[in-house]
Amino acid sequence: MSETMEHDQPSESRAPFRLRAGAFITDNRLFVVGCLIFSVVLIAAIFAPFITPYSPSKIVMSERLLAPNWEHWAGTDRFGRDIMSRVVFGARTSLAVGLSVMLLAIVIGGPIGLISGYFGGWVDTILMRISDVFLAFPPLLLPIAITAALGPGLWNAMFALAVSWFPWYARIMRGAVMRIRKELFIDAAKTMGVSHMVIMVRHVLPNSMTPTIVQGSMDFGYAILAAASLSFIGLGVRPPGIEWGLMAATSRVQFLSHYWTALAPGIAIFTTVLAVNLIGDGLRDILDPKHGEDS
Amino acid sequence: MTVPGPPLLKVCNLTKHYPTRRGLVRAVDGLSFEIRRGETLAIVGESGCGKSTMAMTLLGLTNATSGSLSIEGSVPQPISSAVRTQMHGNIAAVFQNPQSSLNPKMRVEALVAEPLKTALGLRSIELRNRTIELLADVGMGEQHLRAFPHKLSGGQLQRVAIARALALKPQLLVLDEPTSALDVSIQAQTLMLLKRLQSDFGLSYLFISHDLGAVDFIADRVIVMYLGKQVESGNVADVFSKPKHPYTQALIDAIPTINPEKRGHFALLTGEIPSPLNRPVGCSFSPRCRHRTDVCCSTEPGVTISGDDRSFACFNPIQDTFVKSSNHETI
Amino acid sequence: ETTITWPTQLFYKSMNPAVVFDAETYVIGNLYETLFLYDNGEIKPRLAVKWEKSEGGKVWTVKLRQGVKFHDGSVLDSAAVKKSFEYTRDLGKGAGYLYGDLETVDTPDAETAVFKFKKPIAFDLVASGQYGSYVIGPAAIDNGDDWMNAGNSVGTGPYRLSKFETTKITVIEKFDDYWGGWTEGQVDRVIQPVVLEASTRVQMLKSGEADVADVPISQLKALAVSPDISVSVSKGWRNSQYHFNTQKYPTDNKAFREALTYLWDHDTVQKEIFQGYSTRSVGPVPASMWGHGSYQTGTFDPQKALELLKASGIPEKDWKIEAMYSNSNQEQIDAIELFQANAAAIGLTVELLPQQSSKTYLAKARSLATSANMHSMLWYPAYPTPSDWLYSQYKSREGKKGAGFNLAYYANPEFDMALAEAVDAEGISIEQATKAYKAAQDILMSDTPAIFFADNTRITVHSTKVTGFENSSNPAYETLFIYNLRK
Amino acid sequence: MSSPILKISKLNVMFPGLMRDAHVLRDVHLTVKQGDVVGLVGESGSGKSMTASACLGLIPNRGRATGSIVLDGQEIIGRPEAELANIRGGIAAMVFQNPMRSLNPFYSIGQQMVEIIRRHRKLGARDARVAAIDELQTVQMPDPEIAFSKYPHQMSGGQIQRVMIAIALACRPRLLIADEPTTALDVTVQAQIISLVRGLADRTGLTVLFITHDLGVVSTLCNRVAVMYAGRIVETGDVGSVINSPAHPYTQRLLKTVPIVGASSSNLETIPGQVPGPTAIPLGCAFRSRCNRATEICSTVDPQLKSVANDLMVACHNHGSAKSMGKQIA
Amino acid sequence: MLKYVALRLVLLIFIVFGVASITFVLSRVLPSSPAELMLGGRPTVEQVAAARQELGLDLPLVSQYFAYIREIFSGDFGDSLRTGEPVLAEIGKRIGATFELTTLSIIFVLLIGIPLGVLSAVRQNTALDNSTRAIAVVGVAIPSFILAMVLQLVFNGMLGWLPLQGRLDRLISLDNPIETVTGLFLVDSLLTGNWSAFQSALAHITLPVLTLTILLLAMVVRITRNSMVEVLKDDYIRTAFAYGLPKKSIYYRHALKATLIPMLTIVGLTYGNLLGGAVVVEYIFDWPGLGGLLVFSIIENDYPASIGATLFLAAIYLLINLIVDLLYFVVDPRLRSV
Ligand SMILES: Nc1ncnc2c1ncn2[C@@H]1O[C@H](COP(=O)(O)OP(=O)(O)OP(=O)(O)O)[C@@H](O)[C@H]1O
Ligand SMILES: Nc1ncnc2c1ncn2[C@@H]1O[C@H](COP(=O)(O)OP(=O)(O)OP(=O)(O)O)[C@@H](O)[C@H]1O
Ligand SMILES: [Mg+2]
Ligand SMILES: [Mg+2]
Repeated sequence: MSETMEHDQPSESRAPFRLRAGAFITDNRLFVVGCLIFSVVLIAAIFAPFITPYSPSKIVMSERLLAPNWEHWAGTDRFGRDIMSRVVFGARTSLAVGLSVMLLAIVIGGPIGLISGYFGGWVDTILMRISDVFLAFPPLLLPIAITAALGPGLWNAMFALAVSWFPWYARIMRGAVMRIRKELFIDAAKTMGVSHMVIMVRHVLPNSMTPTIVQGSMDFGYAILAAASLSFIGLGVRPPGIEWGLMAATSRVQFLSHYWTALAPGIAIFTTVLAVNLIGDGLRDILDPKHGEDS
Repeated sequence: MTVPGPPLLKVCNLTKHYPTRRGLVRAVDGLSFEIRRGETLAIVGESGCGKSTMAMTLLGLTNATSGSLSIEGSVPQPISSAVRTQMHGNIAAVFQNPQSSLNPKMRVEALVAEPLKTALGLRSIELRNRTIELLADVGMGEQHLRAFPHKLSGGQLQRVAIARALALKPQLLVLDEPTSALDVSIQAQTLMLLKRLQSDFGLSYLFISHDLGAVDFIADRVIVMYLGKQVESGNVADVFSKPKHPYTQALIDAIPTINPEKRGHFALLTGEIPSPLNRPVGCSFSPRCRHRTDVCCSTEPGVTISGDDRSFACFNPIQDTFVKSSNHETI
Repeated sequence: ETTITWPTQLFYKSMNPAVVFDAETYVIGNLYETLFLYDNGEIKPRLAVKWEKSEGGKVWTVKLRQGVKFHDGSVLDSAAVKKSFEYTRDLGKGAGYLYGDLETVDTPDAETAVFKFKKPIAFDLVASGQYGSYVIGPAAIDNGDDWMNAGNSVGTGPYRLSKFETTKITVIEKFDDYWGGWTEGQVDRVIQPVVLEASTRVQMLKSGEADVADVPISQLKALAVSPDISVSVSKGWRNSQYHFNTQKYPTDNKAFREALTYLWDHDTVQKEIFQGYSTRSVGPVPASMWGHGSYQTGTFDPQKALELLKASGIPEKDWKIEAMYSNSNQEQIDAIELFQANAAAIGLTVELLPQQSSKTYLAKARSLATSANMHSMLWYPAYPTPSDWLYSQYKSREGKKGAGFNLAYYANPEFDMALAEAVDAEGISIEQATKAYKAAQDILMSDTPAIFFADNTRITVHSTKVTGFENSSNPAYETLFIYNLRK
Repeated sequence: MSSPILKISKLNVMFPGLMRDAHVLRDVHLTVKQGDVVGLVGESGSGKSMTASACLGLIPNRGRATGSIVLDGQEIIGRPEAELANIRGGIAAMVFQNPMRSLNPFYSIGQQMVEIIRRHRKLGARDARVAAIDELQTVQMPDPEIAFSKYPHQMSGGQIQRVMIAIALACRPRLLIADEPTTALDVTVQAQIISLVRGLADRTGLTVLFITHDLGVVSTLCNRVAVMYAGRIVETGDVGSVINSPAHPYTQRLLKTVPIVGASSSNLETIPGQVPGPTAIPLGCAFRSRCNRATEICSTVDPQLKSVANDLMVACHNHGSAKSMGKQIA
Repeated sequence: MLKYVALRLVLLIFIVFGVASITFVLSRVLPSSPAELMLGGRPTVEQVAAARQELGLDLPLVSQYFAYIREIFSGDFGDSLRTGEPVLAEIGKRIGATFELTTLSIIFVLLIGIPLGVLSAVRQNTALDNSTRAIAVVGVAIPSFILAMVLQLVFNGMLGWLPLQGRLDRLISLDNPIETVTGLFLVDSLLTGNWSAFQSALAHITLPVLTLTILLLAMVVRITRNSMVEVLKDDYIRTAFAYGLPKKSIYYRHALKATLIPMLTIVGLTYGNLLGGAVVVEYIFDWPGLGGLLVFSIIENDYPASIGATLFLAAIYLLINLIVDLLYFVVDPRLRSV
């Protein structure tokens, strides 16, 4: 019922970044909360060695499976290692996994989508049918199968996740490019003899990144989740690697009697993914004002 | 205004068919015309009649199905996708919607500089000077250089688009409905600017529009298209004052005008434009035409040339005397 | 009807006694019986009531128990015994190699079987073992492997197989005609579902859903709190070790291997990981078995380890080894992770390659290409003899008869010879054999082929409702003798 | 023929914004009498659609409306939703700009017509069907029976717009509000729609508020006109007098910017500058910066719409002095 | 429409081909030796060679590929290395469990999620909307395994109400087994009047279904709400308001029908996520379905079984999506007439 949107003067709707900070924060409360949480996680990850009271891999057998207490806020695991410290260090792995999976998927999928959407025709058909094949696997299934084939491990898990995610980016990018491709400024550039390459990079790409960025920010979280799931079923990170999913997996043995061994990593995954999701949601509203209008 | 000599561009039998899932769309079907130096040729017709498609083939944005082209009296050669090269880069375009014809992520400076960089290879100071010069030509100042498109009004945007089009010093500017997305008050600014530029630089325009008022104002000659075909062409004043083809007549009559003399006159054409997918047999206009005779429904009318640049495709052309009320329902 | 639920974490791969060579003996030991019973150093009658050896241990004459019936109702006689042993020998699977030297079994009468071997053999010891020596009813042999794996048994034991789905469940039921007879309170049925997850097994015990279960030692404390659950401890011959791969760089370097032994924190392993349910190993053969040696199996001294590493000549960049193990034993996992941490402290990287099942573990460890530098090994003997530790684990691989559990890829002809001598001596006298075994172990120990880290106590966690555990276990048999339990 | 069916007075619509509030409508006054065909013209963003929506109480969520809108004797502003629902369609029916998107693609034309007719006319299903087909006939739909069972995507834009008008008429409203109903259509189809509305008004005395930015349409169709600029009505009056002798400088110059077929002038007047956006309405007269007759008072006082002749109202301080500009049309 | 269906089917075949090819590649790069795994025990060199021959591993890769494709399309997935049974039989035994779990979950997810999403969109920015959106955001961030473990902790460890894992009480499955009619325990036990088995099956399925439902609810609510919000912005909804149609009719007749298309897409997507999620959930709850089969066969390097399970799960997903695609035609009149 806001039929005027399409008639809107561009100068009013397209300048979200000029807004006053205060107004920005109140209007994007969840986004700001997400950013705050995420910065905490990020800072924790970066400065892990300086802020953790214990070494994450220091084994103190006499202190095994201690419940949370003043010395060990999150308790200790079955080697007497401080769970809090491990969770903090685990942030490094998880963030690295999230980031690299996302980037890798974008790096593979983005250009495919760009080329596919820009040229269309049989190029598009071939590239998209190939992506379809990857998309035919239910989520998580392909990464599982790939890591199973390559053998467990952090790198393999990341690669597997990226390989199974790139088609999403190819699709998203393609969709955005197809919309942009119809814009007159592309035709205008063509009539000026600008080469395909330059058009793709300078004109199409900057204008079709938004959905990819939004999706990427979301996937950052899903990648953390998925990597944790892989670790959980024994296909991801292995000891002595410190990763939240692995921490949860190894605590399964004593989870029912020593619940805290899985709780802290669980909460860590949850909060991080939540924060990333909030950021993604916020980004979508901010970068794509049409979407955020009434919601 | 028109410069004598061979026409700048002569297009013969331009045809563009889009094969689609539902059949062949004959968007442009055997269109021939010529544009002389310094002249404005207008193409008018209803939505979907193939105006933009025709422009796109000339601009090399889509491949013509067939047709040939001769430049300044040269030997006609088939229109290829390299039509821009054929034209030696002498063609540029301004599109309907200025908002979407400028990359929103680029500043005005970069937008105008782009063709200078890619085609002319200008750099640094030279580039900047030429950019400023071009903007000045369209009446914009240096203060706009750093602006992003969304900061500019529709009229300003269209000026930037025109400046860009002028960057390569083209002889022919294709203007695809350059004013129809603009507000009335801005439209006038743009039309005036175009007119000025034409006389300053001796440009030729291919002016596409369905606004007969604008066409009447800016064009020298006009082609009326219906369903991918030319139904009538000639000098603007002649065509608009003494239309030969019933469709031209209907088009003129359908335009609501504020001209106090014509107020109240309001002609009505029945039926809708058929889809170019299943073009009627015979004359495409026959189902909507009140002059149609049996022959119209079976045979396609050929082009009749009636001296002084006039031509039309109709079996029953309207006679010179203005006989409106007998043809059309008037309110 | 009394039923015991006993979740197990292991799959049983086969129910053919002639084929099995792994955890299956837990079940099979209740279905089938051996001729003799090894009990605390003595050989006691079981299906055999009398026996004598002749020709220096090459010929053994056995008198069979009368009135013993197989599960299918047929009667145990010498023909059945002959068929069973020859079947095991000819099949050559599992522990079949033990009977490689069996020439014939003569059956002068239904009651008597005469075993003839090419070489002297301690047949009384071998045939009281828990692998390869079960007497299988002729019907089972005739019906074949698949039939047995479909949930059928023809043994003489107190229980018969009533259901078997390898990855899911095994059920055994009371055999009414068991020769030992039945009294009140004995168990009618045992259900053994496969429950891979240790936490689930613990939970099943807690909730009373399970009567007996294997649980990680780390869970014992938490379980012992419950008045309905008790822990029975008994002597066992099981010991734990990590083989060094002596053919894979850098563990092919002896000094390097030696250095690694100084990184093993034995005290912590005994005290914290096994929580006292183990004793320190004295060598490859557990201290409770005859013929064991008493060796210094290592001191925890990272400094010393570092020195040795440096002295080994292996460049520091290659201080990187892989350790492979099967994920089914929590203590072994914990122990190697502890080792990993200790190694990391002095700059040695230990990469862990956990394998989710013993099958994949063995498949990988057995091929040099996919093997690691360290391999976990839990050992208990096929029959009551040191030879099984030494022969199966450390004898050089040679073609078809290669020692399939020699995951140390150990090959020392000198050792092989000493071992062969000892095995042969078994057939003559235990004292002689003991001496020879020690000599062989001396050679082995000097090569540091493994870290010997624990002689394990056998722990059974069970509901207090089930009693009789003290009578139900025998170190010579991994089986829990359900027949002796009461509920 | 003289009772006002719609009387808007001092209508203001604001949208609270992050930086500045958007003042979309500013003191709008408009009276529509029974039987009038009123054209509401103005440039994009001047508030035409907002005015129309306000008449039906359809201000988007965050907007605040003040002032008064009396529609057929009932005050719209502040009326609860439930009562507004009866007015919408019942007393005033609206036809929107984009016909193709104004009908639900999942239901057939008939289904949608019947639902709306039954809502307002308390007819049974069968009677509603008959009424719908009748109405389709009224708007000169060929084969109304077939059209009734068609889905929107099976019809052309002009046909759908006719359906929309049929729906509007079927509710028997006293006022038809048409918001740029022909903008998306081709000229020849536009002509058909205009002729249809014109015919209805002539034959049935329907009152119409016709929104457009095309002065030509207004002069062809309407008998009264209101010109909007930056959220306010700057001139209103009889079509003939406004077109022939516009009183407000904006109207005057606007009329001269439109190229006319046959005018054969080589010059068009232009209005330099641009319309101020609703978030940046300057103090004083909003047209001031573009007006070549602005005086001091224009930069401080916002001129109110006042009656300057019979039936002609203008919002301009310097209206009297500009009378001479009147006869300008070629 | 027929043309479209035909096109879809051709595409489907192509995709199935692709999926099979991917699994082929995966199976051939498996680092461990399948031949030795198949033999188990202590194979000799000759045995391994024979086994390789039997498995066709000695042939050139191209002919292996064609043999593989031929077998797959003739429904022959080989024998499981773990159980020795034909993989197809194994899958057949387990498919019912997965179907029961996922179907029950999707029913709950859709029954709760769609109305909640619609309500949330209709009552934008109310307390209901905000809390629904909060739940949606939160739900997406929970790792499936943590959720499953916490549910186990609460409902089994602490409250002792529900069984920890499995599909049926073991004693019941032995003494009072459910006769197979449909393969769905809940249905079969009711059909055969096996009341105790029904109770047990119900108790066992509760936690896995709860886990999957919570996991996917967030997604469904989110998408439903967003698409409803989009639809409510459409011009024809404005028209409906402008004609004073009752809100109920606008929301539930006009808007909901338009959201059916995105919702169909949701069903397809959800089902995919469900199948993916089921892998972890089945593993944790030891649910004897295809997901569990997949994980365990991967853990055991049982490559015929893992490939069979992968292909089957992918096939189910494709099938669901095909059905969804065809349903578009039923819902959308615009597609029907093309
Ligand atoms: N890529 C395409 N594929 C198929 N058909 C097309 C394509 N592009 C255009 N057409 C069809 O060709 C015909 C002519 O289109 P064109 O855009 O040239 O018309 P136009 O006269 O410019 O109309 P308008 O006034 O609406 O801009 C139309 O029927 C259109 O649907
Ligand atoms: N929901 C809204 N929030 C804020 N501003 C709005 C909203 N809806 C409309 N506006 C603003 O109100 C002003 C008037 O809009 P309106 O749609 O009435 O203009 P119009 O005259 O109908 O223009 P057009 O000819 O383009 O349809 C515009 O500047 C627009 O940006
Ligand atoms: Mg066009
Ligand atoms: Mg509007």
